[in-house]
Amino acid sequence: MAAKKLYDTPMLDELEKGPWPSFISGFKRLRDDHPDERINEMASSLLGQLEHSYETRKGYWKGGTVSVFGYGGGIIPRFSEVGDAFPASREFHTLRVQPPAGNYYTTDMLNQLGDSWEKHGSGLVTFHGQTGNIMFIGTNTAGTQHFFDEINEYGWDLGGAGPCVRTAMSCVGSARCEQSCANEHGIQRWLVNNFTDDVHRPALPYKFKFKVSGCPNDCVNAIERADFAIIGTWRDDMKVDQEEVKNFVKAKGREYVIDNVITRCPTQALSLKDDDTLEVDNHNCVRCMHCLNVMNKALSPGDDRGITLLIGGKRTLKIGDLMGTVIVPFMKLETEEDYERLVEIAEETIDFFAENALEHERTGEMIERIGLVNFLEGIGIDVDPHMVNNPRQSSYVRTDGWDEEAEKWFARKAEEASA
Amino acid sequence: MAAKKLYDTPMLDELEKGPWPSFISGFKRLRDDHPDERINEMASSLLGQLEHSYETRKGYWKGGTVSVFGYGGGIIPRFSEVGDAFPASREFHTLRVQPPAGNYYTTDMLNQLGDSWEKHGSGLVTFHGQTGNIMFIGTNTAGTQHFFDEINEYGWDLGGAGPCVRTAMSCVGSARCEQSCANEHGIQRWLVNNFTDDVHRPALPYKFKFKVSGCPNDCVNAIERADFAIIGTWRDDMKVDQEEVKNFVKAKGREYVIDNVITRCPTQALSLKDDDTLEVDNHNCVRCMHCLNVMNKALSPGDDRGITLLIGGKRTLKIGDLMGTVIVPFMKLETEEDYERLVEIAEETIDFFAENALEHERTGEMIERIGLVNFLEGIGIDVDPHMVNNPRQSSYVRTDGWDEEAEKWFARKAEEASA
Amino acid sequence: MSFEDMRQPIESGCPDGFQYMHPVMRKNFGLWKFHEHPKPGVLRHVAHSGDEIWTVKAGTQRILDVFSLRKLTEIGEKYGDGYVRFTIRSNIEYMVSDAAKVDPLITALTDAGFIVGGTGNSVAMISHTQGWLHCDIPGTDASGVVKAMMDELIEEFQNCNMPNRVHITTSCCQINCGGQGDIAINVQHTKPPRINHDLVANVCERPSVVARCPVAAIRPAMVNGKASLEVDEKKCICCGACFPPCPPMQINDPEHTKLAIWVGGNHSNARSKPTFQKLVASGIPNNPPRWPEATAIVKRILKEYKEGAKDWERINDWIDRIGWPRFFEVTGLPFTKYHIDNWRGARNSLNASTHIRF
Amino acid sequence: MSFEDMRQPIESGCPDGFQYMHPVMRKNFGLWKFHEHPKPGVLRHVAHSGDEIWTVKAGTQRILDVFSLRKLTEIGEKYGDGYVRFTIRSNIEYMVSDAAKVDPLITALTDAGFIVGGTGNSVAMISHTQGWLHCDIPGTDASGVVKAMMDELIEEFQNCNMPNRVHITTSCCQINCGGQGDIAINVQHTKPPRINHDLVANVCERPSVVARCPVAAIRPAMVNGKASLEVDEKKCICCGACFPPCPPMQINDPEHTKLAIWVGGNHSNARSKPTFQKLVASGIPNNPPRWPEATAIVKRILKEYKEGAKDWERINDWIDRIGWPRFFEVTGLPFTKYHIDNWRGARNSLNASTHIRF
Ligand code: SRM
Ligand code: SRM
Ligand code: SRM
Ligand code: SRM
Ligand code: SF4
Ligand code: SF4
Ligand code: SF4
Ligand code: SF4
Ligand code: SF4
Ligand code: SF4
Ligand code: SF4
Ligand code: SF4
Repeated sequence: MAAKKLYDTPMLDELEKGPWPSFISGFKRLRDDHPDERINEMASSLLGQLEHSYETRKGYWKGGTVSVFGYGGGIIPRFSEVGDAFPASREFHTLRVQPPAGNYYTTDMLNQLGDSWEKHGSGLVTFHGQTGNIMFIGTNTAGTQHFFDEINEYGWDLGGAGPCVRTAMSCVGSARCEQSCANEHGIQRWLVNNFTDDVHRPALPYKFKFKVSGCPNDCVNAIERADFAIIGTWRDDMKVDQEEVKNFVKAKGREYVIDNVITRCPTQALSLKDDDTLEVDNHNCVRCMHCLNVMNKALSPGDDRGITLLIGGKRTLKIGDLMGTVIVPFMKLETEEDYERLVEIAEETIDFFAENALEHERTGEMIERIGLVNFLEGIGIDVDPHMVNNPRQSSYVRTDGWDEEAEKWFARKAEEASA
Repeated sequence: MAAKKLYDTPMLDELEKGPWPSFISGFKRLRDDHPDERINEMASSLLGQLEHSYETRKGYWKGGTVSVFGYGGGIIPRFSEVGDAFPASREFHTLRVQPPAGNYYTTDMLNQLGDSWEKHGSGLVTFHGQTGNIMFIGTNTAGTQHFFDEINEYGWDLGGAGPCVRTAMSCVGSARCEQSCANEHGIQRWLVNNFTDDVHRPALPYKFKFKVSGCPNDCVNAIERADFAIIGTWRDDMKVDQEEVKNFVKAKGREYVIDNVITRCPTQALSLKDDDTLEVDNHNCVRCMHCLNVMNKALSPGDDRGITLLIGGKRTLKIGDLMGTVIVPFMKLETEEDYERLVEIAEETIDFFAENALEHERTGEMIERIGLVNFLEGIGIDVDPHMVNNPRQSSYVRTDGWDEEAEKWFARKAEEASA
Repeated sequence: MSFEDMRQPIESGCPDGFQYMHPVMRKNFGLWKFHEHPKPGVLRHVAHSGDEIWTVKAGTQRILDVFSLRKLTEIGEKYGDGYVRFTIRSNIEYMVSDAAKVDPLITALTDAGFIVGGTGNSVAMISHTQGWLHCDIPGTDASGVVKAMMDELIEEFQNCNMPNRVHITTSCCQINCGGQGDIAINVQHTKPPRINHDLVANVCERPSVVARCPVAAIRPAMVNGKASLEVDEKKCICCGACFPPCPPMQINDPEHTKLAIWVGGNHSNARSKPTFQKLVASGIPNNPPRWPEATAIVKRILKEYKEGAKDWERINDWIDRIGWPRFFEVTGLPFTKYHIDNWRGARNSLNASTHIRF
Repeated sequence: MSFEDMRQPIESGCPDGFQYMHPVMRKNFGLWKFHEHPKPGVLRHVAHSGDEIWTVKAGTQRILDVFSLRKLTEIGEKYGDGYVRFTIRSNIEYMVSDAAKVDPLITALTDAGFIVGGTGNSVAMISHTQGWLHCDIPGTDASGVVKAMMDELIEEFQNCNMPNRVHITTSCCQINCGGQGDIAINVQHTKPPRINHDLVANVCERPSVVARCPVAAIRPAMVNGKASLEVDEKKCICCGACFPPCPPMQINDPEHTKLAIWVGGNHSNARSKPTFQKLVASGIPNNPPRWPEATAIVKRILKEYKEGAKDWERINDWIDRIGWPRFFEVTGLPFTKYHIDNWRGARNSLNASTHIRF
C-alpha cells in the first residue's frame, strides 16, 4: 500500500500544547494509529487543509448539494476548494443526526455508532452541534448514504438543514432536575416528530427551530435560539419550607439573605420577617427562579405546572438579534388534548410562516414586519396583556374600532368567569 | 351707552357648579361687575363664543400675525371665525410675558400688572402657561402694543412663540428646597437672557426650550419638556446622619425600612445594618433621590454639587415622545467660567440646530435622524459611557477606525490623570 | 402712528426673581436643611441657620379674572408677608416666616373660595392647556375639563393621603402641550381629516403639510381642477399633525374626536428612570360640559392605586410591581389589540421573557 | 445502483431518550427534590423518593475522534453505570446511583486527560461552531480558538468559584451560530466585500443577494461587460450577509477580519429579564494558532468580574449594578464612538435619565 501523504502542521502543532484535550491530537491519532488507511489519509489531508487555513487565515470549503435517497436535507455538503492539494478530504460532508430527546446514551449505543461511522466516515464526531444534532463530520457522497442506511436501521434519523423545521432540543429537566415544570423530552418529541416531513424536505421560507426548557432558567437558551420556545413554569404559589428558610438564614445571616435574596427579587415580592421566615407575594412573583435557585432546599415550584410559549427568537441576521416574545402566557400540558393543542398552535404557526414570510425571513423578522397583532390574528390567538411589558406608548394609531375590540375582551372575560 | 349684548350659556353654567373655583364665574364677574364696558362686552362675547364651542364641540379661533414693534414673536394672535356673531372678542390675542426666574411676585407687583392689563386687555390672566409664561389672554392688536409698552417700562419683557428660543423655567430650588444642588434661577437667567434675540425674533428651524431643575426629582419636567435640560446633582458621598436614620428606623420599624427604602433603591446601593445604621454604596448610588426623599432629615446631597445636561426632550410630534438624553454627565457651576462654559455649550447646540435641523424638527428628532455621535462631534463634546444605558447591541456597524478612536480615549484618560 | 414715534422695546428678558423673593428665602438661599409637611397645604422648610419658612398652597381656576387676582393679592397683604409665587401647576404659594400666620391664611383663602392643599402626596392640580377658549386647533376644551374633574377630585387635593404624588395632565389635541403625567386625559382622533379642497390652494403650503405627516400619508393632488391634497386613509393614523399648517384638513369632529386616558408617565428620577405614559383607555366620548365618562375612569384608576400601592410608589411604580394584567383586572378596563404598540421601537414593549404574574 | 434498490428511509425522527436513561432517573422522572454541588464536577440530585443520582461531568474537545469516544465509553462501562449524556455545551455527564463510584470515575477521567468540572459557578465549556474545519464562510477557526482559551481558563472550569455561572460563546462569522453569552468572542469584519466580478454572473442569484443586505447597500451593476453587483461602501456595515448567497463577494480578509468581544448576554430569566450581549472590544487581531490578544481581554474581564461581583450576579447583573462607566474603568478597555449604538431602536440605549454613577 502507498504510504499516506503527510503534511507539516507547525501552527496546528501549537494546539497540542496545554492541558485542555486537543482535537488536533485526536486528528493525528486517526492519521497515525487508525487501522483503516482511508481514515488515515482523510485525517492527514484534513490536517493539511486546516494548516493551510491557519497560515492564510481563510477557509477553503464550499457548499453543494448532497442528500440521502428520499430526503432533501440533513447533510451539510462540503467540497474542498483546494482539493488537488489535499485530495483525501476533497469531499467532507457532515451528517446531522437527531439525538434522543435529552441527549441520553448508553455506552453500548455510543460504541455502535462509532463502529458504523468508522466504516463509512472520517471517525470524527461531535456531541452535539449548537442546534443539538450529532454531527458525523466528514465523509464522501457514497459514505453519507451508506452510513445513514446503516444507523437508520437501528433507530437513528437525520436532522434538519436548510429552510426546514430543525432538530429540536430540550434540557435534562424532569430526568434530573428539581426545577422542572414540564415533561421536556415528551414535548420535544411531540412537536418535532409531528413535522418529520418538514424536517427532511426543506420547503419553508427559512429555518424553524423548537427548543424546550423545563423552567425559566432556560438551560437550552430557548428564548433566544428558537423560533418556537416552550418554557416550563407554574401558576399557583411556590412551595416554601419555612424550616429550611430558617436554616438558610441561620447559616448565612440576615444581612446576606437581605442583600442576596430579598433585594434581588425583580418585583420585590419577597419579605424577610423579623422571625426569619420568608413571606412571598405570589401574585407578584414573576417566576424568575432566583430565590428558588439560591434557596434550593427551601423553595420549589408550585404544583399547578405548565408552560409559557414564546415566538421569534433568533440570532443576528438580518435585522438584529431577537428574543422570543410571549404568545401563550400559560398552558397546562397534562392530557393528550393539551399536547394536541400545543401541536395545533405549532402547525398554525408554521403554516402562517410558510404563507407569509419572505424568502430567508425568520418568524421573528416576519412578526417585526407585520406586527404581533396580525400574526396573532393569523394563528387565531387572542391578545393578552401578558404579551407586553407595557401598553402602547405612542398615540399614533387609528382606534376607530375601539368599542368592538372592547366588547371582545368583555365577552372573553365573561366566558372565563362562567367557565 | 348701548347695553352690552348677552348670550345664553346653559352649558357653561354647568361649570359654575361644584366646589372648585370656576373660571366661568370669573368671566361672568368681568361681564357683569367690571366698571369698564369694553371689558364687559369682551367677556360677554367670549362667553358667547365658548358656549357655541361647547354646543358644537368645535373651536372657532384662527391664527394670524400680530407682534409688537421691534419683535417678531411673543404674541399668540387669535381672530374669531365667528366674529360677526361675537364681535366684541373678534380679536383675542395673548401676550406671553416672561415671569421672574422662580415665579416670585410681591402682591404689589401683581396688582400693578393687573392694573395695566385692565387698561389694555380683557382682564384675564394665567400664572403660568405650561412653558412658564404669564399669559395675558385677550386683547386686540393695538392693545398688545400698548400693554407691552407699559409693562416693558417697569421690567417685563415678552417670551417666546414660534420657531425660537422659548421662555425658560426653573424649580423653586435653592430658594426653598433642601434637595437643591444648583442655583436654578441663576442658570435660567444666564441661559435664556443670553439668547434674548433668539427669543424675540423667531429664526430657528423650530422651538427650543430650556428648563432647570435643582435635583433629579425634576420638578419642572425638564427631561421630557425641554430641548436643553439642566438638572442638579452631586458627585461626592451623600450625607448620612446616622442618628436620624436610627430615629427613622425606630419610628417606622425595620420591615418598613427594608420594604420601602432598601429594596426600592434601583441599584441596591443601600444596606441596613443589624445595628439599624445605614450603609450607602456611594459609587453605585445613581442619585435617584428616593432615599433622600423618604428619609428627608437623615439623608442629604453631598457637597460637591453640579449639574447634568440632557438634550432632546419633547412631546409627541412627529416621531413620538422623546426624553432628553445625557450629553454632559456632570459639570460644576461655581465660577463665572463654569457658567460661560454652559452658555457656550448652549450656543454650540443652538448653532448646530439652526444649521442642521430640518424645518419643524426639534433637537431630539434631529439627533434621532443623524445619530448622537454626529451631534456630539458637531458641538465638540467627547463620547462618554455615562451617555448610554449600555454599549451597542448590534454588530451592524463598520469599525475600521477602531484603533484611532481607542487612542483618543486613552489620550483623554491620560490627560485626566495628569490633570 | 409712524415708525419714528414707535417705542423701541427694552430687551430685558427674564427678570431677576430675587427682587420679589421673601427675605427669609433670600437669606437662606441654597442653605435649606429639611422640610416637613405639617398638614395638607402647608410646608415647613427649615434652614441650616435655624430660620423657617412656612408655605401655604392653594388651588385656583388657572385662568384668573382680575377680581380673583386681586382677592389673592389682598389675602397676601392682609394675612401673609406680601410674597407669593405660582407653582408649575399654577397653584399659588404664600410664604410666611411666622408659623402663627398659617392658620389665618388658610381660613382667609378658604373663605374666599380657594382650595388649600395640593402638597405632599395629593392629587395635584391638573395641568391644563388652552382648548376652545383660545387655541386654533383644539379637539376639546381644557379649563372646562379640569374644572369638572377637580370638582370630583377635590378631596384628594385637600387630603394629601395618596401613596405618592399624583400628577395629572390634560391636553386638548394630540400635540399634547399639557405634557404627560401619572394620568393624562388626552384627545385621540379616530378618523382621517376631512379636506376642504376649495381652501387648500389658498391657505396651505402644500410641501410643508406633506412633510408634517408622521406616516407620509399625504400627497399633493388635483381635486376638481384645484391644487389640493389627498390622504391615504389606510396609512393615516389620525394624529392631526396636518391640521395646524393646513386648517382645511379638518381633523376635529364632534363625534369622532375622542378622549384617551394614559397612565404611568413620570419625569422624576426617583427609583426607576423617567417613564413615558402608556395608553389604558380610549374611545371615551368628548362630552361637554362635564365629561363624566372620562372622570369616572380617572377616579376608578385613582381608587385602585390608592388601595393597592405601597407608600412611595408612583402610579408607574405600582403597576411595575403588580403588572399590567392585574392593572386591567382591577380597573375593569378592557385590553385590546390597540394596546399593543406598533409604532417605531414597539418590539421593546413586547414581553421577551417568562416574567409573568399569575 | 438504480432507484429500485435504493433503500427507503425510516422517518423515525427524534428517538425516545428513555431507552438510554439511567434507571434511577427513569424511576424518579419529574420527582426530584433538590440538588447539591458537593465538589467541582459533581452533582448530587435527591428525589422525593429518597433516591439519589450522582453526576460526574467532564470537558472534552468537542470534536471527538473515535479513539477519544471509545475512551469515554470504556470509562463509563468500567467505573460508571454505562449511562451518559452530553450537555448543551458538549460536556459529558456520567450518572451513577452509588456515591462510591464518584471518586474512581473522577480519577479515571482525569488520568485519561479529560477535565472534570464545569458544574455550578464555573466558567463553563466555551460553546463553539465549525470554523475553518468545516464551514463554507468562516472568518476564523472555532475549535482552535476554544482549545487555546480553555487552556487558559481551565482553572475556572475546574474550581467553580465564580460569582455565578459564566457562559462563554464563540462564533466564526457574523452569523453567530454560537449564540450569545456572558462573554462572546465573535468575528467582526471591518471592510466591505471585495467582489470577484468574473464569477458573480455564474454563481449568484443577484436579486436574492440584493435582498440579503440589511442596509440595502447592494445594487445590480454591469462591470466590464459582465452582469455583476456593486456595493455602496458608505452604507455597507461589513456584516458579511451577502457572502453565503454569493461567495464572490469576499468578505473574509486575513487582515481586516477582526475579532470582537461582547459581554452580558443572558438567557435565563433569573432576576432581570433575558438580555442581549453588548459590544465591549473590537479590532482584535484574528491571530491563529492561539489568539493571545482575545484571550487576554477575556481573562481581564473575568478577573474583574470575579473580584467585583456579588454572589449570584451574572456578568450582566454585575455591570447593571456597577454601571458601564466603571466596567470600562476597571477593565481598562477604551470606550469609543462605536460603542454608542446606531442601529434600529438605538434610542433605547441612550441614558434618558440622571441616573449616573460617580
Ligand atoms: C412647588 C413645586 C416646584 C415649583 O417650582 O413649582 C414642587 C415642590 C416640591 N417638590 Fe416636586 N414640586 C413641583 C412639581 C413637581 C413635578 C412637576 C409636575 O408636577 O408636573 C414633579 C415631577 C413630575 C413627575 O414625576 O412626572 C415633581 C416631583 C417631585 C418628587 C418626586 C416624587 C417621586 O417619588 O417620583 C419629589 C420628592 C418627594 O415627593 O419627596 C418632589 C418634592 C418636592 C418638594 C417636597 C421638595 C422640597 O423638599 O421642598 C417640594 C414640596 C412640594 C409640595 O408642595 O409638597 N417633587 N414635583 C412644584 C409643585 C407643583 C404643584 O403645584 O403641584
Ligand atoms: C399656551 C400653551 C398651553 C397652555 O395653555 O399652557 C401652549 C399652546 C400652544 N401650543 Fe404648545 N403650548 C404650551 C406649552 C407646550 C408644552 C409644555 C412645555 O413647554 O413644557 C409643550 C410640550 C413640550 C414640547 O415642547 O414638546 C408644547 C408642545 C407644542 C407643540 C408640539 C411641539 C413638538 O415638537 O412636539 C406644538 C405644535 C407646534 O409648535 O407646531 C405646540 C403649539 C401650540 C400652539 C401655538 C398651537 C398652534 O400651533 O397654533 C398653542 C397656542 C394656544 C394658544 O392659543 O395660546 N405646542 N406646548 C403652553 C405655552 C404657554 C406658555 O408659553 O407658557
Ligand atoms: C446540564 C445543563 C442542561 C442540559 O440539559 O444540558 C444544565 C443543568 C443545570 N443548570 Fe443550567 N444547565 C445547562 C446550561 C445552561 C444554560 C445554557 C448554556 O449554558 O448555554 C443556561 C442559560 C444560559 C444563559 O443564562 O444565557 C443555564 C442557566 C442556568 C441557571 C440560571 C443562572 C442565573 O442565575 O442566571 C441556573 C440556576 C442556578 O445556577 O442555580 C441553572 C441551573 C442548573 C442546574 C443546577 C439545575 C438543577 O437543579 O439541576 C443544573 C446543574 C448544572 C451544573 O452542572 O451545575 N442553569 N444553564 C446545561 C449544562 C451546560 C454545560 O455543560 O455547561
Ligand atoms: C453546525 C452549526 C455550528 C456548530 O458547529 O455547532 C452551524 C453551522 C452553520 N450554520 Fe448555523 N449552525 C449551528 C447552529 C446555529 C445556531 C444555534 C442554535 O440553533 O441554537 C444559530 C443561532 C440561532 C438561530 O437560529 O438564529 C445559527 C444561526 C445560523 C444562521 C443565521 C440564522 C438567522 O436567521 O439569523 C445561518 C445563516 C443561514 O441559515 O443562512 C446559519 C448557517 C449555518 C451554516 C449552514 C453556514 C451556511 O450557510 O452554509 C453552517 C454550516 C457549518 C458546517 O459546515 O457545518 N446558522 N446556527 C450548528 C448546527 C449544528 C447542529 O445542527 O446541531
Ligand atoms: S431549564 Fe430548568 S428544568 Fe431545565 S435543567 Fe435548567 S433548571 Fe432544570
Ligand atoms: S422567583 Fe424571582 S420573582 Fe419570584 S419571588 Fe423569587 S426572586 Fe422574586
Ligand atoms: S427639583 Fe429638586 S431642588 Fe427643585 S424643587 Fe424639586 S426637589 Fe427641590
Ligand atoms: S439616592 Fe437612589 S440610588 Fe442613591 S442610594 Fe438612594 S435610593 Fe439608591
Ligand atoms: S394641546 Fe393642542 S389644542 Fe391644546 S393648547 Fe396645545 S396645541 Fe392647542
Ligand atoms: S392626520 Fe396625521 S397621519 Fe393623517 S394625514 Fe394628517 S398628519 Fe398624516
Ligand atoms: S458562525 Fe458562521 S462560520 Fe461559523 S459555523 Fe456558523 S455560519 Fe459557519
Ligand atoms: S457586507 Fe453586509 S452590509 Fe455590506 S454589502 Fe454585504 S450584506 Fe450589505
